[in-house]
Amino acid sequence: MATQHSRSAARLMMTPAVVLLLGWMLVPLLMTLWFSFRRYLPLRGGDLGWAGFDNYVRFVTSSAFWPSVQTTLILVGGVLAITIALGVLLALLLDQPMWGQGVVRILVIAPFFVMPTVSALVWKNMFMDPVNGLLAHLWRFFGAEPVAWLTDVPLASIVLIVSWQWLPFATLILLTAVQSLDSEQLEAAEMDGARPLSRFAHIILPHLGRAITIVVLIQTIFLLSIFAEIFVTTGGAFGTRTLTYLIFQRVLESQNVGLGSAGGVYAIILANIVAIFLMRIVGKNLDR
Amino acid sequence: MGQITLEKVTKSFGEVEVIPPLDLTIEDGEFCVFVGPSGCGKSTLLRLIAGLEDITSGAVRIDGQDASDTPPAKRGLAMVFQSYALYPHMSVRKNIAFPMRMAGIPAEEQTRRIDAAAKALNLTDYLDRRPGQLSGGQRQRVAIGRAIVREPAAFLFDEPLSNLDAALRVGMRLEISELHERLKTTMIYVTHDQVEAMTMADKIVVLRAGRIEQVGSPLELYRAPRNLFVAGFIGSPRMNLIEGGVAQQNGAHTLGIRPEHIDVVADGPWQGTVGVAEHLGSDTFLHVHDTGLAEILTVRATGDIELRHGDRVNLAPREDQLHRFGPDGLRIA
Amino acid sequence: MGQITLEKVTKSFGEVEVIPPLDLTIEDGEFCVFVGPSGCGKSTLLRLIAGLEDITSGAVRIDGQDASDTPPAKRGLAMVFQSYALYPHMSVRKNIAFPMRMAGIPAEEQTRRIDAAAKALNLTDYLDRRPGQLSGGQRQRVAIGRAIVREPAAFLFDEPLSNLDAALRVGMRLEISELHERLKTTMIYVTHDQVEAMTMADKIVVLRAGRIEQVGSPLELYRAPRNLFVAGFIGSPRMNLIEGGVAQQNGAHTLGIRPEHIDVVADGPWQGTVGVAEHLGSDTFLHVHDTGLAEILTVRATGDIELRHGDRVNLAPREDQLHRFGPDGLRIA
Amino acid sequence: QDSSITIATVNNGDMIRMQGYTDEFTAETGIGVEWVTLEENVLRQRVTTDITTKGGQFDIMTIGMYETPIWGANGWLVPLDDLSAEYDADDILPAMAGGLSHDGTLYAAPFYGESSMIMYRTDLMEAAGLEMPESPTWEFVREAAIAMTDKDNEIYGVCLRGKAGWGENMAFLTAMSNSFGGRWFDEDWRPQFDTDAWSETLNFYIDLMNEAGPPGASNNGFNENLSLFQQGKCGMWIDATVAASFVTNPEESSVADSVGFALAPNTGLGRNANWLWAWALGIPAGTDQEAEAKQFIEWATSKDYIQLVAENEGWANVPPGARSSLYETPEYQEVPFAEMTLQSILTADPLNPAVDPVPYVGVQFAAIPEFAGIATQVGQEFSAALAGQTSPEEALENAQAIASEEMEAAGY
Amino acid sequence: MARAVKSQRKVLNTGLAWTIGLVIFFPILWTILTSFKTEAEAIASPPIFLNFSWTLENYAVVQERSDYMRFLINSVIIAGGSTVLGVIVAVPAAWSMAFVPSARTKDILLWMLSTKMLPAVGVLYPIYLLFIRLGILDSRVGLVIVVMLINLPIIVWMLYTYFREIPGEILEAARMDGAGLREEILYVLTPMAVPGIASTLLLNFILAWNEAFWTLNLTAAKAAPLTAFIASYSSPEGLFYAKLSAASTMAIAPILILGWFSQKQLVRGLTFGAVK
Ligand SMILES: Nc1ncnc2c1ncn2[C@@H]1O[C@H](COP(=O)(O)OP(=O)(O)OP(=O)(O)O)[C@@H](O)[C@H]1O
Ligand SMILES: Nc1ncnc2c1ncn2[C@@H]1O[C@H](COP(=O)(O)OP(=O)(O)OP(=O)(O)O)[C@@H](O)[C@H]1O
Ligand SMILES: [Mg+2]
Ligand SMILES: [Mg+2]
Repeated sequence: MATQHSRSAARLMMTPAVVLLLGWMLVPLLMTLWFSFRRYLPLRGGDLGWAGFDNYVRFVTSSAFWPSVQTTLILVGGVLAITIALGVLLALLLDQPMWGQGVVRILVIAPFFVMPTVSALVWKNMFMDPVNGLLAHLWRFFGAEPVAWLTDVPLASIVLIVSWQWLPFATLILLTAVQSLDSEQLEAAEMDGARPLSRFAHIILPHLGRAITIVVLIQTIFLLSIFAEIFVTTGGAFGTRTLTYLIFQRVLESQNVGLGSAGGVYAIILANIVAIFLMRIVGKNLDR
Repeated sequence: MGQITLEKVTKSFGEVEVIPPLDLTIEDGEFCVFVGPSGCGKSTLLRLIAGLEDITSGAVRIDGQDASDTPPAKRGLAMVFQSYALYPHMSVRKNIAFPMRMAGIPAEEQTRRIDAAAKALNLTDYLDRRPGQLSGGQRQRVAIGRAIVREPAAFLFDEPLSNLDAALRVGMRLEISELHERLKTTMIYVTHDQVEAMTMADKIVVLRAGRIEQVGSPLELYRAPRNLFVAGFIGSPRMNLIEGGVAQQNGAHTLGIRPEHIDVVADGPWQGTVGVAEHLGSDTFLHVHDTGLAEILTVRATGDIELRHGDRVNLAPREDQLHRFGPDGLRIA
Repeated sequence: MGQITLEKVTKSFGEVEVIPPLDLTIEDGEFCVFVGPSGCGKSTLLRLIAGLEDITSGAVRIDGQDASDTPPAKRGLAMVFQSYALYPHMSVRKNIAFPMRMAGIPAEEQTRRIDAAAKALNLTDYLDRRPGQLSGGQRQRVAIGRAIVREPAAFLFDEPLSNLDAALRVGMRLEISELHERLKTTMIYVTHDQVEAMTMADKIVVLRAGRIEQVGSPLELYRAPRNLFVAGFIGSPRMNLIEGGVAQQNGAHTLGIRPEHIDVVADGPWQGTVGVAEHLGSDTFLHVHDTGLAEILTVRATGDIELRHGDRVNLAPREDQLHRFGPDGLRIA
Repeated sequence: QDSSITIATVNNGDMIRMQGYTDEFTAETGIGVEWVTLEENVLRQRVTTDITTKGGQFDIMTIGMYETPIWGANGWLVPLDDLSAEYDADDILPAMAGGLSHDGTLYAAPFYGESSMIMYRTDLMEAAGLEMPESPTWEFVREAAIAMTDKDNEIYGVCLRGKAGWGENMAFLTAMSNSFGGRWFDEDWRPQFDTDAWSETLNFYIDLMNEAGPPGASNNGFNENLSLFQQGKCGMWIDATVAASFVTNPEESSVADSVGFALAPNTGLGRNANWLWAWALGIPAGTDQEAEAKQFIEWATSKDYIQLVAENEGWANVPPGARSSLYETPEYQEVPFAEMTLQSILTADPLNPAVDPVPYVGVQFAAIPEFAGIATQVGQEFSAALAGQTSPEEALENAQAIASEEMEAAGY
Repeated sequence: MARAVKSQRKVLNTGLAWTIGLVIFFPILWTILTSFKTEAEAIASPPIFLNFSWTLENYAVVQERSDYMRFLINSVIIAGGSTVLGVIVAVPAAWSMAFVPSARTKDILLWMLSTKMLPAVGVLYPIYLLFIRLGILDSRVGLVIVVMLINLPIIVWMLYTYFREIPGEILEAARMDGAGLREEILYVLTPMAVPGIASTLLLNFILAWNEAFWTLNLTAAKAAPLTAFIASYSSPEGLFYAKLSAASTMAIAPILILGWFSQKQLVRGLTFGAVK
């Protein structure tokens, strides 16, 4: 395939995308790095000089730091677990013959189109509100005390909302993967005496490995930067403050850009740890 | 034990009847080959026997027992699929072990059988590879290995060699034949390859559109095709079919003569011009035009004959090898 | 015009030298076939000629002109790919027109050539279909049509028939041969199919691991293979190779005899037991064990011989068809 | 139209109403208006980012009493010291003008102002056999709340803010602590969450809410409480005076005809638990539409505008709390909550909010740049305490730690 | 080619799938329903499902309050522009990676993806300052570029997986047929990848449409899209469920409709090479 000519053409054609992304990465990154070493307090008049590693030290030693890392991981992990588990089941179900498959698929896919802000607003006000929310009505209908979702189980509620938004994505990718499974393989397993559960565990699940990895990768990237859902629902209270949200508070609520930038650098480090970890798996799975 | 009997078996997909009522018995230990043009229902028939499709009516008996409602896993049959259907995420060893694992066979017994199968199939060195790291022939053998360890009543093969290249196919063909010699287990084998059918089968079943056209040993079919369809289908290159005057003189509507039964002679009853002459070294295939008998007459001459494009030839059919067919296409005895 | 010369051409992928220095001349109008085992560099060689890969050193000359640095589009060669590589989004007509469109040939001229090609290839009725709506053989013809209209200096074919089923392959093989008869354009054809190589080639190039083992006409290779590799590679079934006493008596380290040159006789110099007997009707292939000569001796008997597994046979080699090879594997003249 | 100005504004009712009258302004002056309407918190971030970076996106920003003095001190706002005579800047209520000025110069014109007060259900109060004094104590409020609570019928004695945020629960709690003798910082800028006053405040608040508050109160802000009250689920609600017009509006409120008003409670220490706030219009320095922007501000915060709204929508719907003259208008005095609103505003003093002296300006906040960040985090601690996730003592300890940490970092 | 499924099984599947589908869809359905209620009906207890007096008043109010069309047009321009621009930049890059792979191809791909991990809030100030410097605050151009950059990695990846499914032989055939690089991409690759490109366009249109951080923070009046429109409804004084629902419905309706009509293409594109 590759001649000298095509290789240099390839390099040339990669250039715009690479240069743009490099710029998009480097310019803000360098500025963030710069700010992170400055006492940059906009409300006090802006850049007040060199701060050394003060911002870094303050950011990690602040009592909010480790809980926020933990919250981030729980949120990402929780949503991944839910969307993948339910996504696999739903994909298997949707792969079965049924009436109105197309319509069901449309119903399932719909949450993916809803803006995060809208979905957070709708869930918060119309479903999770402990007095007027539909879930409260439902609980009362069954004679139970309504749950104050966003107070009593705030992180779980946010995980629920975010999972609702991302379930369609996981389901669709997994569905196409399920459909690509060679039916002869399932038949072979059947001939080999595997019962449905064994077929699922030994044939279907391993086949979905690659698709699951990709769901994990893409969703993680988006989930690490979840913001609107928290902003609208709890505003970071009750232990729902993720690292992203903490940075937001430092930058925009406390108006301490230096500190926030240091946080940003930490977040990049965290994201990269997660990414390297992920890409190890993905890289392996992509090669398969 | 592995006698398989189909009794008035039919199969419809929705409105379409793919298999009209069909009776067939495959004896224990027999190597039975299904051949027929694409879409004639070979795979469907195999899958009905395997239990992967439900029969619409009739009965499938295995060793006399009605198995029509038995699930595939319980029929005691093993199937080798066209795509091999190996489990890509399992090592060869795990692939072969899978049916035993499902049957709950103890680990030592599994190991024993795997080792035996691997030895028999020359797979010992590859037991820890994944299917993706194997060549076509090796995959084929793994698929067979997976079938063998179950010690099935019969093996079902659906075009198992069609994904292999020509050279490998010859080798694998022999291996399967030898396997059959050794195990003496019933085998049902679907193929659309002439040579495979002829060389491997104890019994060939020729299908067309779900109907059985002829059942018999390879040589029966070669020597006495029951009708034009079978005549044309069995033998390579195809039998030459001649209509018109010459046929009538021989008391037939259509006269069939195989390429290998026409000799190039100095002075014969038929003449023509050589079109393409294919020199294989061992044989020469002549495509002869302008004979006035059929558009092209194919002639096989043994060894290498120095004939080129455009040469005139004289041809003589072997009189005892003529096949006569009536206007209905049936053989005239 | 289309003489192609390779001068000390080498090709390495990274560290691996796939083609060691290689010289070869293909004359104008010649039908040259590359054969060799899988991975020996056939495709690579063809792609070097096409310009789809850069040569590492040496020179490719087309009609004497150094074309080593000419991009593929400028070399005036046409290639037919194994997968045909038709443009799925274009109709047959557009597919065939594409190279002319790229060359900026006027529309009327395009139409004229398309119609001519379609007529020659029996594609006239399909010009408005998409490739997806065509059968394998028709696609093959479109690919050839696309190559023809460019009126190239030479055609390059990379296993063009390997995706077709056996029956179609025979037909297409004939069509390509006829095309060559008609156009008299240089053709380079890669295959691993024995029969294709033997029947189509003016000249066969046998490759092993990037090296040329022998160049010659099909019958030269069949009759006088230069070494054991070519002897084993050309001819189907493979030549029997015998070492030891009998070979030494014949003044050779290894003695070769083709299956078709061993006769089953009532009383012959060699004896053995029949293993598998493959009855094709037209021929019978016997795999004979226990001859004391080689593990298995393959024998081809014309017609159908009533021999079964386990029968004892007497065999006689045709003395004039023995091939003698020295300890270095080279033919002893 | 010759020119056009861009105004960032908050999405509350009075502002939305003003947008409806923009055409009149354009017709009068030929100046077009582009609105950027955002939710309060989003608005605050947007305008803050823009003003600190000199982005120049807006010609007028809607800001509050917290931002104005800080921004004014930084020279980011155009001083509004040259407003026309007919505008009558002296008519602005002194408490409002004071909160929107820096060094005596007005930097933003109040569109409306508010304090907080008790809104209560006269019918429930009566049923409980109690009578609301003009200026109740916290003890009375607790007593009344418990008496009115009927959880089976979803009636809760008192609805208070619980949602975390410096403008949400902290506005309320800071004002409440003022009445308990607490303050944010002492004269040396030392945070005061370790004092008894704060401990009493928080414990009282949490006990009260547990006994007589609605479920999920820790997520309730102004909006949630408003809708609870309108649905008749609250006996009392202590919140912004502007709410009065909503709860007495029969179109929205099911209890419109049985609402009474009282001053925010106290503990007899001389401070009531009411705050002071204004949404005001300011002009970022450096805008090239300064004259037009001023023109708009003069129009929107003028007496004429009040008149305009009164004519079209009735006196109850005019923007309250900004001008003295409004409270002298006889028609407005008819409005049931007018008087109590004015009284509440008058009892709040941004310069002396607490019982003890403080180094900062602001009743329910301290007008220093760090405040919003600290208070929001403190608010989250208190909200968690209300939800029962931490004890009040822990919450106060954390609050003290957060505040000390941040103040130290800020160099106080 | 499974066995004929027992119709009992099919009934069960259908019932289960519809139930789950409706549960998942319910929040959206409820929002749409609520948008046609009066405020009082919206918070009625017990909740009213269908027998309320359908009214369009909420839509009228929302429209009066904010000029919906302006936001809509901005959304369309930003989402459409960034997607198209992204594809134009990404096609050559994806071509290179798919057809002239080198040892670093996968690294580059994953690196591109990693640029998406930069926390947006952390770089808000830098980007804001940059935009002021460039004078593209509150301009559609600025947003088109930013949103394009945000989605570029995803676009490249999707196209890459698509292109990899196209046999290289076809491009080689084009080269043999005399096509230059430009013709190869324009006449052969792109048309062959049309389904893939279409689904890439769709998915990224949706992602761009829903991008809420930059579109909110870098716009004021002129370029504000629907994400800014909805930001003014998040917490008005009083909980106006019906109006909130109307505004929400208006914000998601266009993309919902687009998504539904094109879900086949979308689904095909959503594989990210998950299916080999
Ligand atoms: N699940 C199905 N639904 C409907 N028709 C089917 C189904 N499976 C097979 N058929 C039809 O039944 C007929 C027989 O198919 P079958 O696969 O058995 O043919 P075959 O002989 O194996 O052909 P080939 O040589 O191409 O594999 C065909 O006409 C096919 O279209
Ligand atoms: N791009 C490449 N990079 C590295 N090695 C390559 C590349 N292309 C081919 N090779 C190696 O070069 C050798 C020759 O390959 P080539 O495809 O020419 O074989 P071939 O004779 O055409 O085989 P086949 O009959 O299987 O098509 C093989 O060992 C192959 O692995
Ligand atoms: Mg089949
Ligand atoms: Mg090759």
